Amino acid sequence: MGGKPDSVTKTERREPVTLLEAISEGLFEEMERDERVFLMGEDIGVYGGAFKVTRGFLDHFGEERVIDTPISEGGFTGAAAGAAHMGLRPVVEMQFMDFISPAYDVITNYIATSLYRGSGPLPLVIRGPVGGGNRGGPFHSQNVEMAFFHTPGLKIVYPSTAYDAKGLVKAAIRDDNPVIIEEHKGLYRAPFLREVLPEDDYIVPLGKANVVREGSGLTVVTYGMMVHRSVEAAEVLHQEDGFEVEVLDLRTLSPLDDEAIVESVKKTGRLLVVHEDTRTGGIAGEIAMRVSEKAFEWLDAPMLRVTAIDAPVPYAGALEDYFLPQIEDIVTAARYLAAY
Amino acid sequence: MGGKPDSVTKTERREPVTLLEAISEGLFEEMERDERVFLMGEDIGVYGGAFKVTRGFLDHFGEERVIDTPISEGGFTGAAAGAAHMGLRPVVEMQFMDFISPAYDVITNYIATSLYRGSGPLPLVIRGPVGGGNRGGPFHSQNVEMAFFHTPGLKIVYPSTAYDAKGLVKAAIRDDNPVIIEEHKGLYRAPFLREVLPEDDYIVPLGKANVVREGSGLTVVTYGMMVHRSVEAAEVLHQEDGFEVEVLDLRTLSPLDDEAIVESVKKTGRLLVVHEDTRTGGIAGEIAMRVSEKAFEWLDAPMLRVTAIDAPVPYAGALEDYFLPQIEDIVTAARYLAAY
Amino acid sequence: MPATNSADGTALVAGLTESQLHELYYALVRVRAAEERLELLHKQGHIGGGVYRSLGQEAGSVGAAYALDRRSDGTGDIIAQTVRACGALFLMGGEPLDFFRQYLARATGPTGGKEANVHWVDYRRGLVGPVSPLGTMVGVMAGITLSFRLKQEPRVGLVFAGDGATSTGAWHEGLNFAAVQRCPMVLMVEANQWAFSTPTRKNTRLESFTQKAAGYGLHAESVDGTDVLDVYEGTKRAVDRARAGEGAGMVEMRYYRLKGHAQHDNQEYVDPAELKAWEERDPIKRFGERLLSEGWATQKTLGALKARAEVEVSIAAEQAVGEPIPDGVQALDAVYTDRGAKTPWTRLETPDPIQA
Amino acid sequence: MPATNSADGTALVAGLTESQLHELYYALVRVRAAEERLELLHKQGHIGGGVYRSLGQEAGSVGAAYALDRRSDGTGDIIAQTVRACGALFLMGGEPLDFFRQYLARATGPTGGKEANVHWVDYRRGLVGPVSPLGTMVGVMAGITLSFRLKQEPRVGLVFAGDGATSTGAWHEGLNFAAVQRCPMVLMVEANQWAFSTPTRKNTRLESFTQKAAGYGLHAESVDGTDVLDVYEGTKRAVDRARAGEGAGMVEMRYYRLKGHAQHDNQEYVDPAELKAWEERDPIKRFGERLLSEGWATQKTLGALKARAEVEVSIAAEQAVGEPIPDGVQALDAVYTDRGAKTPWTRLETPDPIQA
Ligand SMILES: Cc1ncc(C[n+]2csc(CCOP(=O)(O)OP(=O)(O)O)c2C)c(N)n1
Ligand SMILES: Cc1ncc(C[n+]2csc(CCOP(=O)(O)OP(=O)(O)O)c2C)c(N)n1
Ligand SMILES: [Mg+2]
Ligand SMILES: [Mg+2]
Repeated sequence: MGGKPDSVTKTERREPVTLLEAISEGLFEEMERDERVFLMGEDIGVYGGAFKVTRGFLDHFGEERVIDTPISEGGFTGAAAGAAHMGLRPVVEMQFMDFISPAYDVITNYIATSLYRGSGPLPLVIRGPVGGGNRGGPFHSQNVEMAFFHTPGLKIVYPSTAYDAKGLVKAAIRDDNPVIIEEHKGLYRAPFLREVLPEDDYIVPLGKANVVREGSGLTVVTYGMMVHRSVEAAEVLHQEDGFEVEVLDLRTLSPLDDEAIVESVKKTGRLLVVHEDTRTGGIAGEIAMRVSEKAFEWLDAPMLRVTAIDAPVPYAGALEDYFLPQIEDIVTAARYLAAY
Repeated sequence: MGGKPDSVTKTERREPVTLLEAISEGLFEEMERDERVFLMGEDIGVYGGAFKVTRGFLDHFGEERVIDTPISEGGFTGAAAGAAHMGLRPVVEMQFMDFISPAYDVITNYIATSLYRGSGPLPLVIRGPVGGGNRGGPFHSQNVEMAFFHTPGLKIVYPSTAYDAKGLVKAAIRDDNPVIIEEHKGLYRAPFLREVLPEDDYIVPLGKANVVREGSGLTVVTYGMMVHRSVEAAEVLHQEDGFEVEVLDLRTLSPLDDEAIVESVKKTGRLLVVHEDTRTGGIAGEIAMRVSEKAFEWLDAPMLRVTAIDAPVPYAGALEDYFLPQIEDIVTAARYLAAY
Repeated sequence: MPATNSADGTALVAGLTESQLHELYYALVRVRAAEERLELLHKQGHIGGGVYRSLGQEAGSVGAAYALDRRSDGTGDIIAQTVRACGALFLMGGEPLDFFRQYLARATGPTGGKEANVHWVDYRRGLVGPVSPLGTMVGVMAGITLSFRLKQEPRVGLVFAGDGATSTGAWHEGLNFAAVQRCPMVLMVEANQWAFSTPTRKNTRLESFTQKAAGYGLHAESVDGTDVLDVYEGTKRAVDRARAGEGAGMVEMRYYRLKGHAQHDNQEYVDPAELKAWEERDPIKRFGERLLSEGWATQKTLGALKARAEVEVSIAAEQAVGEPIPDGVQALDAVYTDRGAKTPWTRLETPDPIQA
Repeated sequence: MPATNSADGTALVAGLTESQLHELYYALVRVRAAEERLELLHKQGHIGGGVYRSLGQEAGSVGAAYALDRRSDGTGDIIAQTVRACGALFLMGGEPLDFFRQYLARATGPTGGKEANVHWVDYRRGLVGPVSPLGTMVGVMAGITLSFRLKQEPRVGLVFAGDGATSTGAWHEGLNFAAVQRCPMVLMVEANQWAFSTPTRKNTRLESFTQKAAGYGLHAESVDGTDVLDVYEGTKRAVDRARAGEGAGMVEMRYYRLKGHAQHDNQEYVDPAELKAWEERDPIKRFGERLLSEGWATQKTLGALKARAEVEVSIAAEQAVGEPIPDGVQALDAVYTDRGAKTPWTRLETPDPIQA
């Protein structure tokens, strides 16, 4: 077997890693730690995956632990479930998360219900690239959280930093429940996210949000790419308005860390949810309902949201930019709430 | 060809019809009116469908307009889309709506995006039985609205009365967009829903909610089976508490009639959403967000919800009853809000 | 116990000894007795959900499972049963008691009332109950048997699926995965000529399901599903190949669904003459007659086996009827390994969501 | 125009006249020129999304589409193209100009920048562009051609799909539907031996895709995908059968993907010797040499055809480059026939959601 691929030794060498490399390291370390962990997906072997997350893994771990599958997301996800029944811990890659759709049936009906139906815990990770801004058009740009958020039994993770990505991947693989990990393509190699990670075997626990910026005037609840847009907006508001925005990065979407949300809203009295996903039926709704249930008396202004528009993701740059939530949208909404 | 089946001549004969018969009549009349309308699904021909909605249709309309398909929800839904491209107006039956899952990919990625992708309007109806209370277990009891509510381009309809069912089915078939119709099994033959329908060719427009009970103390937004539980709860509150609940039946879930919701909430100052579907990620969230956006200042109490618990639908009667929202839950929630 | 010759005698047919043949007969009459009892319980109003029979198909499931290495410690072969493969379920070690508990939604049953009928799982006995969406279990079994190959365990997995289920995408993707990955899996096509009310010719245009096997590069057997020995032998060949590392295979069992799809279906759509012809080929009658005519069993033995099966089934049914149903609140359990669902706040003593 | 003998000459080969053979050659060199130009535009930074080539597969798509009844009034045959069937797209009447507009995301393109590459639809010319999820178009084309049968129109539909796509459930369900419903559909299997970096043996265990056809009860042809005449003849047989009411069919086109999956793929994983061998079988070179050696064309004619194609392509590319991109706000249009998406309130002049 080949040695460790360079792409997973940066932390050892105390070099900064991108979010993508952090994911590679997380996967690699878990495979080293636990021989029950194995990978399946399209073109993950020789090619190393469409985004090269598993580059070099085939050489190191061999064909039995890095399995190139036929193009059949439903079939190989079902097979992953079967392998998990028998004590293995499969990690499945969707080439683009948009292509998780053919596996919708097996994920929601079979995998999510396994424990409840008495067929045992189902440790299984499904991961892959999501998100827009890459001119990928309607089928290479989707965010898929709302296809699964509604289904009891699933966990959903959406990291926004290299540190979190590695820690969440490792926690997801160790979790005894099925976990979906959404990895934003626009963050994969974003230079500003490069960081030197701790050398120790850390995890980031599932289900815990993270306050990435403290503030007392407004709570922005967000995740993924929008964490960074929100922080930039917060910076503008700090500079130009002297208004302090608290930015909460959910990190895990399901289960939702409503305690953290409620705690922050109780402090600021104002809530803005920002998500890249389309508006209607997005996660902002659930968050609003929970805050209404648990912190209504603390609200000093309407709960609002900044999101993509209710449309498929268009291809052309100008259309996609219009489609996606922009920093100015967040600033506008925050100013509106500040003045409320 | 055979004559009109008895089950679709009751209105002609001025006899009361069940919700199921109302649907049959709606389908039948549209097929008579417009020869482009045809049906596809499993066992809809000789057998007349698992719930006999299309009993006698095969004899009357023949094999070319009542097509028994192989067990392949994705395949025949895709085929329906193709036929719609060529000017036909297919109506597809899912034997149980739970089995729409294998068609999730083609519905969300192909059908919902057709117009946007420049491939033209896609008049297509997907209908079938949903809902719990029948001891159907996890795969014959689901409500599927939240699998599709999030997808721009789809409409979703969920009737609660015979009158609405017929009118919505007819409106859906005439609509130029893909429409999903959820038909609650528990309402199909419910005796209390039998009514004599108008003889004229009426429709119930998509996108319009209906105030089924007026009241000034609390707005209950609901749909499907829960309309009736909510009305019963309202009756209890009227009798025992002298508290007047307004019950709004959404009828169409997508597009959501937020005007009607907001209008009612502005009157009552209190909102309770009741849905049979599971809690997290249910439609209550979107409603709460919209009300917060548009009527925050009118709210005198937290927006709350009564829903099924976050679990698969269990089989045993006692478990399923616990799982489902009950009248007492609505009464309890309403009393809490009344006293707030 | 591997289904090879037992120590107590010589092989009479298909490599099976007299006691093994009697065991097969017992398995056949037991599943029939269990399902007849089930029907009765249904008529008596004990059962909330759907009730399914495998009448006419018992030899298929019994013969197939008999070809397996059946153990109860989680190291043997494994099956994914269907409602038409109830005979296999019992033969693997699934208890008639649990069968009744499942249908009766008893708290004591393997799923505690959360799931119904044969939808239950017992990895130790090699049972992986299905979900309803058809075709799903083919992919799942592909993965189960992939793990056998990866872990170099000499185990085989049998996945039962109806002829109607062959039309599903899940079936195709699962079978292709198993073929490409050379999984030790055998797909049992239950070719009972109906999918609910839909005849096979409306589900596919081919003549025999073995024609499908070629499209996946698979070896296939076609067996007379009303002849328990033919099923046993054909399945055994396929299972042996799979165990020997030759990859996945397929067995088509040709028979006929003699009852409606479920209790609520009176199968008006079936041609009575065709039904009659197939009723003549009742697998239990056929096997019984063969046992007698070859001198492998006496009328008395068969009568005793049947009586024993009926007693076993009867005791199980009565016990299940007397057992408790679950507490509603158990609906909350086991949604995640680390948490269940939340109790609705409207059912708490202090119905205050702000304090909840 | 039906692709039978034209009036201006006698058939030379495969029932085709000299001018038809030249037309075929023109179609081949045009698609190659268009894609080469596309690559250039990509290198120049004009294109945001993925860029695909059909190098080595041009004869497949051109030969196939040439077997169709091609019209521009919505009454002819219909295809669902893929990125590897660009030659068919043009032959059906899809404009190189629209091709460039699509890749360049121009407002003037058939999807106004909402979709990319060959994903466009023109029912009048018989073009139904695909979506990305593989296999989907098989079911869609089954339905399109079902409508031909129901309306008794003598039309045929051709759906192109890669060899990798054969593994999808959508492919299986769609093809089976077409088979059972005897739809006048022909499935063109683009057997280019790769699915991205995955070789065929990891997608299926069979030797030839015609083996899959049997599993659906379908007639199948296998053609040399580098020989435009062989493709034409094989497809024509399948199309004729379909038009004659004999139901669906399949044609396997055997060839090789000579470039990476898309521009970003340098196909390191391909054996250079294998690639070299297939490069020798360049379909344009082969057809050109045949035309010359048989005396069906002169070097000069071929040169002129190529030059004409290059000019046509060049004009189209330049025009497209000069055209406008869409206005962002157009992202709101056409979500429903009766309404678009809402403008984000943060972009309105009065950013007051309560008033909005
Ligand atoms: C994906 C899916 N669609 C529809 C159904 C509803 N359904 C349950 S059983 C059945 C017929 C199954 O026929 P077959 O596979 O031949 O099995 P058999 O009942 O004949 O044993 C159908 C359509 C289902 N369970 N799953
Ligand atoms: C359902 C689905 N899964 C994954 C992909 C990503 N993907 C795009 S093209 C491709 C390879 C396709 O191979 P093949 O069908 O042989 O076509 P070719 O590119 O060789 O023409 C893959 C995996 C997809 N488009 N759809
Ligand atoms: Mg069957
Ligand atoms: Mg290919």
